[in-house]
Amino acid sequence: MVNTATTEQRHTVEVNLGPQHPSTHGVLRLLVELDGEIIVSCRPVIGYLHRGLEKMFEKRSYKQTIPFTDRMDYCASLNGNLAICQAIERLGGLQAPERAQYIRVLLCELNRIASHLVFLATYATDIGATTVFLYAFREREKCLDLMECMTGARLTYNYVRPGGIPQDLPDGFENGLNCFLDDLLKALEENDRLLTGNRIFRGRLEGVGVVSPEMAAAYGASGPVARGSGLNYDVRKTAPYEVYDRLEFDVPVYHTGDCMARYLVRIEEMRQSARIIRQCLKDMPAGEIMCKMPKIFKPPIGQAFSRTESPRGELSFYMVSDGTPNPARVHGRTPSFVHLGMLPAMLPGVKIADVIAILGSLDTVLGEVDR
Amino acid sequence: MNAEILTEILGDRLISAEDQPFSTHIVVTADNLLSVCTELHSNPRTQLDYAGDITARDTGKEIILWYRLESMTIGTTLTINVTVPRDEAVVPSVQAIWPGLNWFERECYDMLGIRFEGHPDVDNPELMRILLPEDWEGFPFRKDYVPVFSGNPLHGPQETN
Amino acid sequence: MTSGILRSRRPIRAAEVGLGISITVAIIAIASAIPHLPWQLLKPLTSFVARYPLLNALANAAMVANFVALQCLGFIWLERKFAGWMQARVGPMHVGWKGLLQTVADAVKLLLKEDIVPTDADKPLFALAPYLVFVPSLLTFMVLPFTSAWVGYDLPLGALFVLSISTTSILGVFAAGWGSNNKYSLLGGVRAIAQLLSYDVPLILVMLSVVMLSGTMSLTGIVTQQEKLWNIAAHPLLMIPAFLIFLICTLAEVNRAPFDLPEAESELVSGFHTEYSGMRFAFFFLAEFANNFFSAGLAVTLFFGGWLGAGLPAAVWFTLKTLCVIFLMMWIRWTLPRLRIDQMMSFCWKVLVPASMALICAAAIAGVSH
Amino acid sequence: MNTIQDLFSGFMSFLRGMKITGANLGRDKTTVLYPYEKADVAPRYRGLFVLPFNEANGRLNCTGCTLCIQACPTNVITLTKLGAGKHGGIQDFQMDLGRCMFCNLCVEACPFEAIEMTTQFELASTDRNVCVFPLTSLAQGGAAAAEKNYNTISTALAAEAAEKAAKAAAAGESGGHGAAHAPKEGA
Repeated sequence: MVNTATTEQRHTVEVNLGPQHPSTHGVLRLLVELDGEIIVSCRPVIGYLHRGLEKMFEKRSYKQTIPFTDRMDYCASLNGNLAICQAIERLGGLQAPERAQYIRVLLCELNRIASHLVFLATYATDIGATTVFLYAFREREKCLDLMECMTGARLTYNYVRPGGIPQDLPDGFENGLNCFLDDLLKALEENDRLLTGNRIFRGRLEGVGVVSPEMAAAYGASGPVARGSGLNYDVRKTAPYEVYDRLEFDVPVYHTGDCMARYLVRIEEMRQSARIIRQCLKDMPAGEIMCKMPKIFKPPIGQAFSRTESPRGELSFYMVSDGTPNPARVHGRTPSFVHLGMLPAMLPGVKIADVIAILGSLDTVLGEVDR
Repeated sequence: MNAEILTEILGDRLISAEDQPFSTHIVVTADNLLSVCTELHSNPRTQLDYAGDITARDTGKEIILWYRLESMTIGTTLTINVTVPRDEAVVPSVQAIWPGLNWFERECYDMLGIRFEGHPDVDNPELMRILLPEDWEGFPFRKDYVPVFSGNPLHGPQETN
Repeated sequence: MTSGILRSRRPIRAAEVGLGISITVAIIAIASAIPHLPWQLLKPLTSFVARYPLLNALANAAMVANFVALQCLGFIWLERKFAGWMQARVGPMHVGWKGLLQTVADAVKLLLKEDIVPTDADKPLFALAPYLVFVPSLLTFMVLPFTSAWVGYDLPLGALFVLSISTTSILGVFAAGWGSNNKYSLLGGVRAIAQLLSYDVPLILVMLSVVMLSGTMSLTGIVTQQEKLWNIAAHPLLMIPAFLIFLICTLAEVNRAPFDLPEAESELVSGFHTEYSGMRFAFFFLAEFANNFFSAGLAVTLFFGGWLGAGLPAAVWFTLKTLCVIFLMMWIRWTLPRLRIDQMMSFCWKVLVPASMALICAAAIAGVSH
Repeated sequence: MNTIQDLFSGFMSFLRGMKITGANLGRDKTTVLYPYEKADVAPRYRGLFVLPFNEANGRLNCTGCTLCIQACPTNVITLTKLGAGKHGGIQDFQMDLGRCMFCNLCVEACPFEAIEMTTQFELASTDRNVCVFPLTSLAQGGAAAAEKNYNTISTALAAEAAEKAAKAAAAGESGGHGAAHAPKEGA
């Protein structure tokens, strides 16, 4: 965008936002060229958290890949579990029992709430409203308590297995869940008054970081980023998996494409998730939670592709089997990776404070970007 | 969009086409890839306007690229397989059509050493590297890649003593 | 929480709220007791000191400095406790009784910390900056009337003095930003200059409107003139907007949220004091809290009748009112998000300056009609 | 006029927000003063491992079948077998918790319920060597249990070997065919 002649005239300053910076939410480095407070160009540098997960998958059996997906998107690790398990199920022709599918959906939505609450917390802090951070985490804490009761872990759940789920709902879970959902809806309403309606907050977000629907599509944006730009694209609706086609929920779509739209999509999604969870609790049938699995799982030669709607967007796995107990190739298409790629196009012309607002509104998780 | 429409549109540029449960799958050659993509992006019957995914794998004999593209307007998924030889892995870059695929192409270079002709950073391997450090040698997902083992940082007590 | 599966939460005990209030009251009591201490016992000493003007000045300065440092300790604790309670936390709990000595511990820690000077820093500027920031905020206390008797120096042009002195702290902030040789610091310094200079304009205008109504620039004079009715009650239509503008401007002057742009930690890491550590950092911190207390005290002086009030000793009234204003500032700080630089500037020049101009006109009319 | 309206609505939005933060002053606090008070974790919580001691049999459940080793994605477990067959067990069992990601796969893989996860979560240490847990600290009941396990198994194995030897002797008397294999199996 910028040629050397103008940079020399303008005496721009190059600033490294990150890798250690309070607002990059991980180890992301943004090489930003500044003209005063205004961004001239930006180059994201990633890979600081690269652990070679895809390479590690090749050396491990199918079941052993699951705990590693926890480490990708650590805010919503259940979606990673689900995505890779779906790919494995499709490779091996397995089908999870209906009850397991309901529980998977229930937990994924609970996890979506937890993830969006982290977004709300960190985003408010990025904008400067530190108090919302703790209010959101207060609710998330209850959410994590429930997840802990269910899965045994607070962050890295490793709960979905190819062909079902390992454990059924614990006693008292429904009651606790209902309590939490009531609290959550109250807290969201409170948050609307505290943060969403705040004049400064709106002023900081409205009209900032606008992404047009065409740009969103061309850059492969998904999830709240796409839906904030007016793309009605939700994998849960366009390519329903598990039992999403039986559940009733709305996909919030906002057309302004700015940070506020992305924020509002996420807030509304939490309400919809609560709705889905209530339906799941109501509709869940009794029965098996795990289908029959061979002792050593060797799927036939072939390739499988699964996609799920993670809180950040479309999380898909492409998995190739060569008939051995280990996958020949696993590739994860992670939404944060795609969204970070949009930054060089979004940032030029905005102010430093907006960089933080835009980066926060993409809600990237660096564990997922670098894999 | 299904295999028949694609055969009709692409004609002899297509090696094979079949309908799969979650997508339509076609196979093209590397030479035809750019023209096929341009066509599918602009053709009103396909309208593949959404940048999906690029990945590749090394089978030991050749490298197979896998493209996934979607249409937001029609709501269909298309996957493309392109096979290139291992020692001369060159494909045209499609990041001009879908800028979102820029980073996926960089990742493919990073992991498998595929050269994307027409990519803005193609001649600068340092910029082309994305996840690995700029001075990394070799391409880890190639079957002949030998990892340089620099010691396990989490070794047990047996190794320390 | 009725469900057994969710953990029970820590209920805030009435005792804790009571504790917060009682400690606050204790601070007030100590502050108010100071003028009533048996100072006459020290009369030989004070009369000796009074004979030598330089010694006298030094003694006064030492008292003010100690007072500022001590009240900072108290208010930092208060702020952390209030912030904690507002944020569903409990605040400092471990050092001392209910965390009362936390700030002391932090101060000791800061004193013991390594004093880091970046290699390429402009060393004299870097070293000087904290004092350039701290000294003006200390100086302003000289004219702040705690009671009619307890005022460092009752300057006839007190209001003018306050304005001109507090503005000089910009110099220190920019010296810090420039001297650190850090891009974040520089940006923070630049932001600080833009912000402090802009917000000085409406601040001066608002203070002028009060001065015009009072007919004096002496701060004690402004207070004594409110003997019948506090300013805010005497001219509510005029003074409530004036107080709001004054509050906004002081928030900007002391770099507190929503105007903490010079040190916006989510954007500029820590702004102009990114590179500072140890005691130099403590001086910035001290200056911020001293400024905060002073601004609240000034607001009380201008709008709420200073030490005036029935029943309690004058200094208690003053401290109590100041505490209320400080609490208001804390409350605002922990509620509002941060403004963006252009919004902040346009808010100042497009809203605050015209509004304060209008206030001046209204004050002039009101003054004439008196 | 618009500006004034905007200002007013903005001011009111601040007041609404301040009402909420103010109300939170007196609400329940979420803080758990960690080292002084500990939150109780869920029964399913995946913490430190334990090898349950089977009082009825006087030994640990583990038979040394290595299924957990095969299930583990990060090579946490190393074990030394003690004998084989019906009475087979373990002599030593090490878990390198520095590598463990508490994924529960080993527990699920175990057909004998020989590994369990406890709710103990305070596993941090400043020394990597402390992360390797030997059998004596993993076994439920500590070193005594490990000792008991060893004794029970070795007694059982000895008894088995003796029985086999007796059988072999008997077989040797009758036919002599099984005698060639007997020492091998016993060893």
